[in-house]
Amino acid sequence: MLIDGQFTVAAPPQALMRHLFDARLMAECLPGCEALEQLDADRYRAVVGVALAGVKARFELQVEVVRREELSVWATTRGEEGGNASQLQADNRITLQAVPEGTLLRYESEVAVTGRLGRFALGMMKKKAQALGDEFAQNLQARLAALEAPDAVAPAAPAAIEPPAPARTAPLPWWRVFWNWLTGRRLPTTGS
Amino acid sequence: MSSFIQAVGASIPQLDSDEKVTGRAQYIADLWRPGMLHAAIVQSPHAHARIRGYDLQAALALPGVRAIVTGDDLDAAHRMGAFIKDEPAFAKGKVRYVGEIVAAVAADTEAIARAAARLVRVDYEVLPAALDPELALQPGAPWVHDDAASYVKVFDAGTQGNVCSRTTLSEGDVAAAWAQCDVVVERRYQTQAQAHLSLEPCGALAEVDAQGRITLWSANQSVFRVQANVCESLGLPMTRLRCQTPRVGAGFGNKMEAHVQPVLVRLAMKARRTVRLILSREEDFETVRARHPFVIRMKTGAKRDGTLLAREVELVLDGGAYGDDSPGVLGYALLMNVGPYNIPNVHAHGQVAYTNKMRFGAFRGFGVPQVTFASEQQIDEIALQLGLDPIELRRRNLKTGNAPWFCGQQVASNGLTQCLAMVEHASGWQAARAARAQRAQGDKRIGYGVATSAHIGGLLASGAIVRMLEDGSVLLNTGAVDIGQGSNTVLTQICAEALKIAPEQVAIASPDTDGSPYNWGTTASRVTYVAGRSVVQAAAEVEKKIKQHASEMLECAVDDLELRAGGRVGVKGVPGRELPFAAVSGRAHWAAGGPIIGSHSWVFDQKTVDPKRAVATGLPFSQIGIFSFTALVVEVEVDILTGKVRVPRAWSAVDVGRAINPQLVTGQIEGAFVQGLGFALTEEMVWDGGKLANPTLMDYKIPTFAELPEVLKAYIVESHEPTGPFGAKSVGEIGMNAVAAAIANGVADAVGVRAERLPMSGERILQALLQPAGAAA
Amino acid sequence: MALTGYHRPATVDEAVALLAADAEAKPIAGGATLVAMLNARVIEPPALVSLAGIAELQGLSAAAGGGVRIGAFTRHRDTAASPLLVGTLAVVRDAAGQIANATVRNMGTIGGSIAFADPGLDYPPALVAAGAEVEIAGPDGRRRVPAAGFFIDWYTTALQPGEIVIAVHLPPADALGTGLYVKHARVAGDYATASVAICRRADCAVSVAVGGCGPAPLASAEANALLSAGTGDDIIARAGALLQALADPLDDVRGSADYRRALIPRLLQRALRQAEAAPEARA
Amino acid sequence: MNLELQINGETARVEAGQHDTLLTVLRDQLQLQAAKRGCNQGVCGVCTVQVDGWPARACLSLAHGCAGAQVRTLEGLHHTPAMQALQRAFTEAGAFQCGFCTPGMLVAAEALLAREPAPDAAAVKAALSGNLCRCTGYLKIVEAVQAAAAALRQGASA
Repeated sequence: MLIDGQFTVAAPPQALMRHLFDARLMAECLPGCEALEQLDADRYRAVVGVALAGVKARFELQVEVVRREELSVWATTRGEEGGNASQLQADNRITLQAVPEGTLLRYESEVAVTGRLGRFALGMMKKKAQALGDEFAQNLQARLAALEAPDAVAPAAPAAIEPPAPARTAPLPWWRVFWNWLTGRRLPTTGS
Repeated sequence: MSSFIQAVGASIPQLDSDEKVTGRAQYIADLWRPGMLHAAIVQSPHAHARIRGYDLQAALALPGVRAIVTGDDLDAAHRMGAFIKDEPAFAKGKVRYVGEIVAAVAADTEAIARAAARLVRVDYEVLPAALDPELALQPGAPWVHDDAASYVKVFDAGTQGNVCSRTTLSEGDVAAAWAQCDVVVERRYQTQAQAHLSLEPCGALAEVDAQGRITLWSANQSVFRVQANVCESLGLPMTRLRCQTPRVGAGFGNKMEAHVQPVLVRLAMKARRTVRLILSREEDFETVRARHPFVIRMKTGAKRDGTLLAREVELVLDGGAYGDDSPGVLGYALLMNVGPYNIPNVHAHGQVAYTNKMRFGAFRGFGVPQVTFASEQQIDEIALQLGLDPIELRRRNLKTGNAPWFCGQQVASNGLTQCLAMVEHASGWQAARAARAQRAQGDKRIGYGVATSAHIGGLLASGAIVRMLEDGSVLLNTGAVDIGQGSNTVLTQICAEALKIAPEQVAIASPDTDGSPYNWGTTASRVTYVAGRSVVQAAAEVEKKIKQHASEMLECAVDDLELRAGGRVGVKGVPGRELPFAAVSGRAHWAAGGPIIGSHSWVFDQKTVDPKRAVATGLPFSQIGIFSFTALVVEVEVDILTGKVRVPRAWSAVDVGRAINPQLVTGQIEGAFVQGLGFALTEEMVWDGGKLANPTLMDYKIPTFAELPEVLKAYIVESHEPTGPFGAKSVGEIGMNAVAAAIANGVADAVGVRAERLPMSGERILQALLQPAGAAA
Repeated sequence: MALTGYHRPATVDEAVALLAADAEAKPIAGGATLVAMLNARVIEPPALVSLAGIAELQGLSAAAGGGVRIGAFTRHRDTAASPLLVGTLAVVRDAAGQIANATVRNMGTIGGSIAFADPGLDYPPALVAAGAEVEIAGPDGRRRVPAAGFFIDWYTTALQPGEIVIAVHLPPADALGTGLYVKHARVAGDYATASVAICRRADCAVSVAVGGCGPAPLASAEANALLSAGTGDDIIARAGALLQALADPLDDVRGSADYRRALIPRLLQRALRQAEAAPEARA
Repeated sequence: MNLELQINGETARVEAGQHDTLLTVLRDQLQLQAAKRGCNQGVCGVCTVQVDGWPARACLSLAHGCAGAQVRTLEGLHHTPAMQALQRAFTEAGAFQCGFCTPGMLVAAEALLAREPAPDAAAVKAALSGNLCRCTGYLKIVEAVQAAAAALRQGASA
């Protein structure tokens, strides 16, 4: 399934591009990321927890930057659920474009989940994947904005940016509520 | 007078009825053996990837795990395939679709086996995948097989790159004919992958004896194809494998060629133990096979008076990762695309594309439901454009009598005219169509659709052995697997009729490659016709031997003897002078001549393509069988609020030559109709990238009791096939062929929407209804 | 303390205490959904707490104030046949009768169904249209939540960890009104592609809710007000547009998001016309 | 053996984990194999048994959840007049082909006839709506159930 989206950051493309070369930064923006370990310059191992309809899963993923161009970067995500009950693979691409407000960042990811979680509820999986994509974009936007802000101090962890949602009312965007419910807790990323 | 009740033409219940209504019928998952191990499979998560290696350490360390097989246990030289030897027993070197079997585990319990399967680590190098058949045929597409051209071919049909096969059939001069047409219809159609969905998931059980000889039980449609496929893919001599069958929980083409048998046999050989493997429903969906998706470009032209003049068709079939039956489906679909009409100028061309999806293969109709969906709609469109009644236009162009088929194959019996008249009359066609507006209520619109089709039953080799037991009763052995359609019952009736005994006097042997004569399989609507012919011939030999004995015992000439009802042989015209079969058989066993055994085997050898009238390249079906015909009328109700289509009434007539067992025949017609209803309206396998997205019964929907039409009439037409056993032809598939087409014509009649895609889901119909008039769905 | 195995408490308090013992323990009612998930190994809870033995959760009863109480463990079969669900409340009976198939209706329960909160379920829109309240018990005691606030998101309800559904409370029926449920599915027994539940009082006050078209049933006070004032095609179109604007449907094998959106005003029209046509026939 | 069940009128002692279904216990431990495994998801109906007289999915019933209930499989229903009439009618009407769905159909139909002596076609279809058949097209099954009902009524009035 294809998930995609875009957002703008108030900084020029060239300034952002060097961050996108940073596989670690990309991996850190993965939603639900519980652990992160650098394998080499382009490869990271990440542990990501997801949950849906009472189903909880923890994926061990390898994120690898596989190609870079002036304003585009390609990365692959490959991995499996603990116990190999499900497998996940994603081919991701991020492209930057200069716009008057700064940079328009577009992302596209072709995601496939096979195994126990891949057999059910395709429509829900799409929603879920798009929610994860939105979350990733939000994290990335926050990180990039923080890194490029003139008065940037230590960037906050992405999870801290959103206030915790009250659970019993639903005026928030659905995915936000959903997300809070799904993850339950959010661990800070730990470096290698 | 005579105690003999005529066996042929009697609706006797299936022979295994008692087993089935008491729950004692044993299917593959009901078989147990002492000390039996249980197997589980490991499936590919990738549509296309090279296998770099396996890590089995963790899996083997699990207590209770007895053996694991991977591609390393296969010899790359051994591959199977009905047409192209392109398929390993399971993935070797590469995986070519999501869900493909890459390894299997044998363990003390199913739970341990499944747990261990998850611990098997496979190192993949992911490759770009070819997922769309039309794109797969474009230059630059990733190749599913590195060197398909080099594979051994049983029949070569231009295999190269992602072209699995290509075939062209033509007659007359199509290019010149278009100028003479007053009306021409041209469209592009797409049909979907349909799952066979036999309710029994596939499975197998293999026992290895101390000599290393293997006995394999499996859910199958042919013990002989199982034997051939397993031995070919594993490089075993055929003498090492004995194949048998329990009761089979239906097959619609899915259990004809191999499914899990090769991997299971390899696993049992490695474990040197009895192992059973039963697929889950999801695994069955993902790994067995399904109906080919077709892209059909079709053009048909006619003269103002309705005379059909020209047809051009181009097909692209999604073959999936392995050839399987695809080249055959293509050749057959091209041969049948014209339908039962006289069209003097026809050009039919098609290709099968290899893609990184599960293999597509034989499924009831073998490509005909797909091309009929297009063809019968074009015939309808021509009728409407010319202001002719659709049935009348068909009647004007129908093949009748002995008119040969496209490319020249002979037709010896043809009851199509009666089929059409029957459904026209039964449905009240003229009046019903005239009154359809009155029948429409509220948001519902009513329409009527008609379609015709033909099907060929026969093909390849069959045999029969009829052996008389000492007491005069008879053991029949044909090797044909009864997959539930009732062939054991029908062949028993044929045998009983031939020997003028009651069906209870005949026992039928269970198929066994050690003891049965060869039968290619329960497929191609063939068992009644081909095995039935062998049974008649083998029984005739028995009759001859009975009479030889009797002539000596009664001291008369052989020619003066006749078989009498109830298992006796007597002198013609002399009522008292007769012997029971028991007396004859007793003499044969103990005194003279030896036990009475009749046997027969044959292979169908009637030529399909007449070189004087047709040009064929690639892989036309060269020798097929005999033609059955059908006509179908449906009443269709379209809900214009939701687009949902329903079929309240249907009338289906089939020319079966002769109904050996009318109740089993109508069972086939009704069952095929409802399966066709699913194909037409709701069933569709959906892929998300390379992954099958709906491999569950929750998401993949077949018709239920609620979708059964309130009126479903099955009519038998008997044209008496001169070559058939007691005049019989075939019925297994034909009832499916015209269903989607007739419903599509009914939808067009109801709401003016032409269907170009299957299934005709509510969504597609509503979408078309919301477009400007004349839009297609 | 970690809870394992299968437990069958006799009271709500016992059930709540068991569930409080281990966050991974799952309550099980009829099992129609949960066991399918267990079979597919998509969930593997260490402990199951069956609600089958709790008398308080069983059956339908007339409430003192004129409403109807449906115990959480009431099977769909019993709800679909209940003589208590008349007039406007027939919407719940009608929805219950269209769940899956007869055999599953023998097993599934209203509490299990709404706690699962699949977007294609039949009860949620019916309960929202009927103005039901869901009674919940948990470690902090009991509370009631309006159905409209119970279904929060995809597979997400107001249930907090350790809480279970005790009952569904329906307001007094308008016996002269009509309640019905219009479901569109690919074949009988499938989850709804889209559905509309409607209650129409004898005074023409209308309450509708849409199923299958978003994370929770769609309902709009404005749409209800429009439809209560008149039921012309233009009004249905306007009310339908209001509900469409709330939709956020899935894109799946049952239909695309666009198709589901398109069905909303269409099924609304059907539901309303049926409600107008034969109120007594549905009662 | 950690669980006692009432199966076909007898007490059966079985060993079952909390995730084990009735179907698994019936087939793997009690060798009662009339109920089949078709989808393991509650859709196809080939595992249908009766629990306290009502058709239920053995694949969706936890073994522990059946404690205290009367479970009947096709093997345990042979003696009922309704089942015998159904078996005869299914045989005579050709209401099965491969037979894989037949045990589930019969068990569901028996429960119907126990409650409704004269079901019309719509009632039969509704009662069996949770049982799929891929061979027969359903028509002969509807006819067989109605024929069995008629035979039972005739037998009762004779």
